[in-house]
Amino acid sequence: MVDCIECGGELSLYDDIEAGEILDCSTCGAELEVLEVDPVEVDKAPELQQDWGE
Amino acid sequence: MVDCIECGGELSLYDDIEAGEILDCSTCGAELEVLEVDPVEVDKAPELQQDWGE
Amino acid sequence: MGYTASVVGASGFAGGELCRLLVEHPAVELVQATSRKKENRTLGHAHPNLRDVDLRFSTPEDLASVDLLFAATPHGVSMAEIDRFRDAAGTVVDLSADFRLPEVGLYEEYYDGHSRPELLESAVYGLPELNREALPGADLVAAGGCNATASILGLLPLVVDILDGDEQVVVDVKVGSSEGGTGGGDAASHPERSGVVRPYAPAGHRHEAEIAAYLGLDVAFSAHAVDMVRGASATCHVFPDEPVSEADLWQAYRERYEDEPFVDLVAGGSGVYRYPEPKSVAGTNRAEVGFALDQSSERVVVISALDNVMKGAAGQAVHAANVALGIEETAGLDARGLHPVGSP
Amino acid sequence: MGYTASVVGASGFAGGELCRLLVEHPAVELVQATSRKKENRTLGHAHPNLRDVDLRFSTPEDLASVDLLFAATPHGVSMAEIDRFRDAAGTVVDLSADFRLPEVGLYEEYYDGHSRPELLESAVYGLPELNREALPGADLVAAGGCNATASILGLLPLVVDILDGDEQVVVDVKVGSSEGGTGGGDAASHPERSGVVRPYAPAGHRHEAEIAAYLGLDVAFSAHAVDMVRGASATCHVFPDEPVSEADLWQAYRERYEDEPFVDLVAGGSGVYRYPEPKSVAGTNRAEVGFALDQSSERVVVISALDNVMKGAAGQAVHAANVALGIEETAGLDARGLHPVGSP
Amino acid sequence: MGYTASVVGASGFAGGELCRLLVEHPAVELVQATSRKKENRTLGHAHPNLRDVDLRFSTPEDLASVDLLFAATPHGVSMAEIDRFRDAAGTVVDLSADFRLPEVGLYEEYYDGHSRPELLESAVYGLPELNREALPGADLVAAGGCNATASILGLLPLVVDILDGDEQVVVDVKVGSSEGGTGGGDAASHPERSGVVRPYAPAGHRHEAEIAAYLGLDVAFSAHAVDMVRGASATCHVFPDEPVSEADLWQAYRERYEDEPFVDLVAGGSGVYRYPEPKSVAGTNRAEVGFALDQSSERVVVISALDNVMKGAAGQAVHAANVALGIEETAGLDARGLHPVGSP
Amino acid sequence: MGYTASVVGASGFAGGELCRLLVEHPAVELVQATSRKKENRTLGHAHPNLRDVDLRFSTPEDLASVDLLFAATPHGVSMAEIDRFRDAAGTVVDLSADFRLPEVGLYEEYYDGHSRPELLESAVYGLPELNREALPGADLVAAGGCNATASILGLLPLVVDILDGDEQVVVDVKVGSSEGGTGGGDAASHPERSGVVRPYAPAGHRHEAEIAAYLGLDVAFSAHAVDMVRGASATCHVFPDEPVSEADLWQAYRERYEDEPFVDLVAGGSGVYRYPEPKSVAGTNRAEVGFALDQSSERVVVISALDNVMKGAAGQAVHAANVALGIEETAGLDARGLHPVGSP
Ligand SMILES: NC(=O)c1ccc[n+]([C@@H]2O[C@H](COP(=O)([O-])OP(=O)(O)OC[C@H]3O[C@@H](n4cnc5c(N)ncnc54)[C@H](OP(=O)(O)O)[C@@H]3O)[C@@H](O)[C@H]2O)c1
Ligand SMILES: NC(=O)c1ccc[n+]([C@@H]2O[C@H](COP(=O)([O-])OP(=O)(O)OC[C@H]3O[C@@H](n4cnc5c(N)ncnc54)[C@H](OP(=O)(O)O)[C@@H]3O)[C@@H](O)[C@H]2O)c1
Ligand SMILES: NC(=O)c1ccc[n+]([C@@H]2O[C@H](COP(=O)([O-])OP(=O)(O)OC[C@H]3O[C@@H](n4cnc5c(N)ncnc54)[C@H](OP(=O)(O)O)[C@@H]3O)[C@@H](O)[C@H]2O)c1
Ligand SMILES: NC(=O)c1ccc[n+]([C@@H]2O[C@H](COP(=O)([O-])OP(=O)(O)OC[C@H]3O[C@@H](n4cnc5c(N)ncnc54)[C@H](OP(=O)(O)O)[C@@H]3O)[C@@H](O)[C@H]2O)c1
Ligand SMILES: [Zn+2]
Ligand SMILES: [Zn+2]
Repeated sequence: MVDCIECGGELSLYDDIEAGEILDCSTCGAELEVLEVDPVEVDKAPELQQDWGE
Repeated sequence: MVDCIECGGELSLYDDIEAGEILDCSTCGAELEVLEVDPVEVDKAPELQQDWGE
Repeated sequence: MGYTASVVGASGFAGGELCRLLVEHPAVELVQATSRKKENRTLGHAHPNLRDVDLRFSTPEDLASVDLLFAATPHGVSMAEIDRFRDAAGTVVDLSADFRLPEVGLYEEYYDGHSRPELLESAVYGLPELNREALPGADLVAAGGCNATASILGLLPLVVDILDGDEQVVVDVKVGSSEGGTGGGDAASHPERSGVVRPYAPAGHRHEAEIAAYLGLDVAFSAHAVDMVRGASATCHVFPDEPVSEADLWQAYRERYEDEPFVDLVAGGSGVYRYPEPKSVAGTNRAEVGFALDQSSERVVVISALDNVMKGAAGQAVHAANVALGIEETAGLDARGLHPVGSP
Repeated sequence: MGYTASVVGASGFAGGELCRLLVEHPAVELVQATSRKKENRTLGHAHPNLRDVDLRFSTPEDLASVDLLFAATPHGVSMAEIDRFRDAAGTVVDLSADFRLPEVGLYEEYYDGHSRPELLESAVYGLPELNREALPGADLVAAGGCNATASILGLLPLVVDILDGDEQVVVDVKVGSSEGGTGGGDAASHPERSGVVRPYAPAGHRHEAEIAAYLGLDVAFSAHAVDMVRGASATCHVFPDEPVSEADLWQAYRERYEDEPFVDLVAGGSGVYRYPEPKSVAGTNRAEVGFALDQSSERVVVISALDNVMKGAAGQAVHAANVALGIEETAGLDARGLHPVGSP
Repeated sequence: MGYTASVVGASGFAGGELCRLLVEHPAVELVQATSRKKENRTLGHAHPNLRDVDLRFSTPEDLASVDLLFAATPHGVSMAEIDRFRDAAGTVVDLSADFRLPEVGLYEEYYDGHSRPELLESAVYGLPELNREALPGADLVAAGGCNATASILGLLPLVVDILDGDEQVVVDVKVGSSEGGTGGGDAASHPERSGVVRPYAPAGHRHEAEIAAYLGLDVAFSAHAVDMVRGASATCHVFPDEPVSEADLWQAYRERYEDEPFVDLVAGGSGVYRYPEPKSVAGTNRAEVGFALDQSSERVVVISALDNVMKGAAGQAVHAANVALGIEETAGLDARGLHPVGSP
Repeated sequence: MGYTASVVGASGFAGGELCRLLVEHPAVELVQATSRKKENRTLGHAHPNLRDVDLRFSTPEDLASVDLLFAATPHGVSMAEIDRFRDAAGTVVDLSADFRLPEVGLYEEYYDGHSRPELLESAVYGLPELNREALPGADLVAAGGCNATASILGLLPLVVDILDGDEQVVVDVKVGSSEGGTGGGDAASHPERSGVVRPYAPAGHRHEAEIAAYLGLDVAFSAHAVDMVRGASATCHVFPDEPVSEADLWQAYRERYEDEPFVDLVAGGSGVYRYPEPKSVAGTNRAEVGFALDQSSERVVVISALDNVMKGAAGQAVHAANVALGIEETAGLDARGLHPVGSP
């Protein structure tokens, strides 16, 4: 278990998680990159600007 | 318990039902007039034409 | 929690609805939900109503071994993947059209052919109101199409009790935008799709084949897109050879549907809601069925309404799975509709 | 500015639309607009699009002497007031059903009878596409009903060229909420009326009489309320005795409508808008008509779409008045539709 | 089934929703539902989603003796009838504004005065997130207003942790048509109410009083009607005296709402649903709360969304009753939202 | 027919609207309409309301030599193509943001930089109500953004007459789906976009820069998507340093807008339409502006409403071109709105 570095919420993970994968936080939606897996360490992923509807 | 004379569905009644009251059938929506109460007997109520939205 | 289940195509509309149903199902546990494009993301990323569910999309390449697999993928995927699906699960419920029609000839006429015709015979059509007896123990179930389901439920009592099968029947359907799935293109964009009464496939619709196959009745079918998200409403204009009475109709419909847990008769009366309406059943597995009789033209007008994503897809699939596995039929499917409600 | 005009019932939807058309009409001047409930208020009080118009509602008790009087009042008012209307104006165009049907018997069957049956024969049905020759000089014009207009425009070329009149025809109509007028009651409230596909009068609709009277064709008619404000769309399912070809159909429709200023043929093709849709013609006096052919069932599916308040009411009434008075037919009626547009 | 309950005003929107919740509530039995206009009719006559419920409306003149009475009547009725309500039930939960404000002065300023001011002090404001400790054992509960609830839930963590109370706060609310109840009049008719962004009470709204009373914060409030049926969304523009960071905000919001069963934090990220939206929570008792930080202007933009008939009325009332009676807080309130969904 | 014109980006929403306006414009002839994807197709293929127009899309590679070129292309295209545009036409009106801001620094802050900064100074901001004097003879006009236009029109009289420029101003905007153009992606699909109150860019919106640049006022801006297709409504919450009176406000607004052909003051009164509403002006080049005064909080609430595709884009562009070329200002722009109307 690891906390989201954006909002502090608990991140749900899965078993075969690998470094480099991108996860989203279910609270704040932040896109997080998996840096290390044992223990899991994440950082904010480089942002993909998605401009919808503007 | 009495059946609706329009659709044959079971009519829900209530305790202090009185002759002359109007009931609706929950299946077909028919408006029924209570003719007798013991036992309950109903007939179709004189129709109130409700023309909605036309 | 007797059974484990997977949903393939879980990021779609029907797949998302399956997940919603399964996470609350008393006898089933959702263990896998696939999406290729949203792999590793939470279910809530695609479906905001599932933000609390602790599960991430995984790839359909690696299928977990489960009791029950739902395939909510576009037409063609299930035929291609059916062996992998059956290896992964003892019971497969397919929501696509791939195994719905009983004969390969119909696929050749209405679709682009079929790559696994040998499976058509053993696949069981998943509409319990029509096919309840055939479902227990089925290992390949094909849930009915939403428009076909609305039409079949409306016409079934007539076919059983009143019609010969050679009568003229027109089925005029109105559907919401979720029927097109998540990837609708230009025509599905909000500016183009709002406020429409848009005929699509006014003639020659594929659902005619499904209706004919299961009712033994040729219908003249047309579908129209209207401004709602969920919902399908079928108005069936039926011209019996002999005049029928309201009493005949009530008897036929009551007999057929009295004991059905998910079919409600709604016809006439007073008030605002006199006939079946999709918004009354949106979000539920219920179908409403009603009728009116046109004296002069000796026509029966049958109206049926359902939620295309529920009774027309995910709800029907879970219902069929319940029957197939011997679970209580209504398990996980007892949600009630809302009032008032806009266009859910 | 040759002609002066009054609108009785100007606070209603059809009446407001008449005012909108007349204040821009090159050959007509609007001099009176009545409302009992809004007497002395500005037109803009009821109709925000008319805020700049310098006219106030006046009582229908005192009718100005004008050339042209439009009655946009509920069924029954025109029959009661017709003498006063004709005293006030040389030409009366009635938008209600009061003078639409050619025979008193039909009023007795479909309505509550008629108090001025002797006028029915001389009243001229106001749909120019059907009745252009009879309109010049007419002093009592009865504009067609909106659903009947949509149905008649869809079926007319078939009736003229292809059908005998004894064929099975189903007309399945979808309409917007403005059809109910301003005083709709509970069922017309936004929470109840939003998102619906609501059958109303699924059988035995009054418009059947109007269609039968003017097309000589019995149709099995059903109407459904859908979520739009303006618009009526009719899908006519027609079963000709003999098979017809697409070429036959194109010829019949082109011949009939080629020179019609307000009817557009729209059928097939690619893109988002392939068939008639009410939102394409909303706010205009145009009707779109198209068709599709169903080989297997030998059915012609005709689709027509119009704006119920315009081509189905006020626009048709002005069109008929133009023809009756010998004004350029399209005067005041050349507005173009919008794209994109929601549900106008 | 520990408790019996009545709903006064059960034919209305909030009352119908109470009935929907109570017929499924595991610890409460609905025994009476009143309507004067629909006396003797089935609940399904007014609420199509309750057609299967075996109960008829009865007159509010004869109140059954129950444990719990919900009053879902217009402003003014509860003050007039409160003694009869309290005679009938040990616990009264009022959904109107009658007992919401703590001081009679506020009723004199914002409403038409109060006939039972002596009860205001003992009435308990029913929003559990604000007032959970005061609810157990309360015998008169006043559920919060829907717009006030949305605003309070959005601002509460800021008020507790970050603001002084003298900051500039603008609350700009967008609401659906069900907020107006069943008897909306002309402005609530579908043609007039569709597609609007309609300011109503842009200044001086009554909900300002409720927000000020319970948050100790003066807000500048405006409400707008938009085209949905259920839903209220508040955008609060807050200008803290000192700059705040995203981390400060997350901490304040998480601390306050982490353990709240009915409040979800939703803020930012990717995908379609990044911030609170009423359609995600429609039909549920959930509120979504989120925020964004505007560096340049040193503004916090807080967004909250809920279903006005549920968390903003009936759901909150049942939640408060659960707490008042010591029932499991979430009992009867665990419905999940839908996706996709139009405008429920 | 003094002037010839081209529209680049004619298959888009703003470009289609330009075509609609130009084919009816009394002093301009549309000679070219470009689309790369729909090259050689009729205008009616993209825009059903233009089916009668005898013109086909051509490639933007070959620009005809005309008097007037409208560029209705996405951000970035005009900067890249400006030399070709100016070679093709003496007057270029750009609808994108490319030449709207007066300084390159703002492009670096809010956009991705600018490739032709030297043109910014000579480009003329195209909102006639703000900049009428600068337009005659302009050869590069940058039409204002739709949200900025709504905000500027609402605030301009206050800025001119009442405010210092350092007041707190919150601008809360609600917009329709056509603002996103034709290529909206997932979030713009009908199932996801229907029924929303969806915050997008709640903080840090690009339109803040445009408003600040032209009003000299920093505003705290947030925009929300709501369920309509056309329309933008801005609610500006303004806190003047000194209390103002209703009379001050009326004077400021009347003075500024009395003679403006396309701005209507709408504030208060009775009836259904009391304040500005986008649906009242949909399809027109009109803006409605109104206000309410909040005594207690010393806040002015200004509301403005317009059609984003018209006054917020194509209509404003044609208006600006009329002024630039010395044509009658209102030429081609006199369409009136509709009533009733849903969500056009
Ligand atoms: N919508 C309805 O009302 C309705 C009603 C009745 C039946 N159905 C049937 O249900 C099925 C799904 O419909 P829908 O509306 O939910 O469609 P949808 O929203 O487009 O969803 C399709 C799903 O399938 C996945 N998918 C697509 N290609 C795939 C492949 N080759 N392998 C694995 N997964 C694939 C997609 O996710 P990824 O691409 O990310 O993997 C997505 O999750 C269709 O067969 C449809 O006919 C739908
Ligand atoms: N709406 C449509 O789509 C449509 C289409 C085709 C035909 N029509 C026909 O057009 C007519 C008007 O329809 P509508 O939808 O515009 O109805 P509406 O909105 O209800 O308007 C009715 C108008 O008639 C006035 N009125 C009512 N009773 C009157 C009386 N006794 N004497 C004088 N004025 C009276 C009303 O104003 P006051 O009560 O203030 O006087 C109001 O201005 C109807 O006959 C309808 O069938 C309507
Ligand atoms: N709608 C919302 O979103 C919302 C949100 C928060 C709070 N509320 C509050 O909840 C209450 C009800 O609102 P609503 O929207 O449900 O209103 P509604 O739809 O108009 O319903 C009002 C109900 O009260 C009954 N009623 C009216 N006068 C009565 C009287 N004198 N005695 C007994 N019953 C009476 C009506 O039925 P009969 O006339 O047939 O008896 C009806 O059942 C209001 O106080 C409202 O402020 C509503
Ligand atoms: N929609 C509004 O409410 C609104 C309001 C104010 C301002 N605007 C501005 O108006 C412009 C157009 O907006 P819209 O909503 O109409 O967008 P849209 O619907 O997406 O249309 C864009 C048009 O530009 C064309 N196009 C795209 N890339 C091009 C290129 N590289 N060269 C030439 N043509 C190209 C497209 O056609 P092909 O790709 O087929 O060539 C299409 O015709 C934008 O700058 C927008 O910011 C729009
Ligand atoms: Zn997070
Ligand atoms: Zn019955």
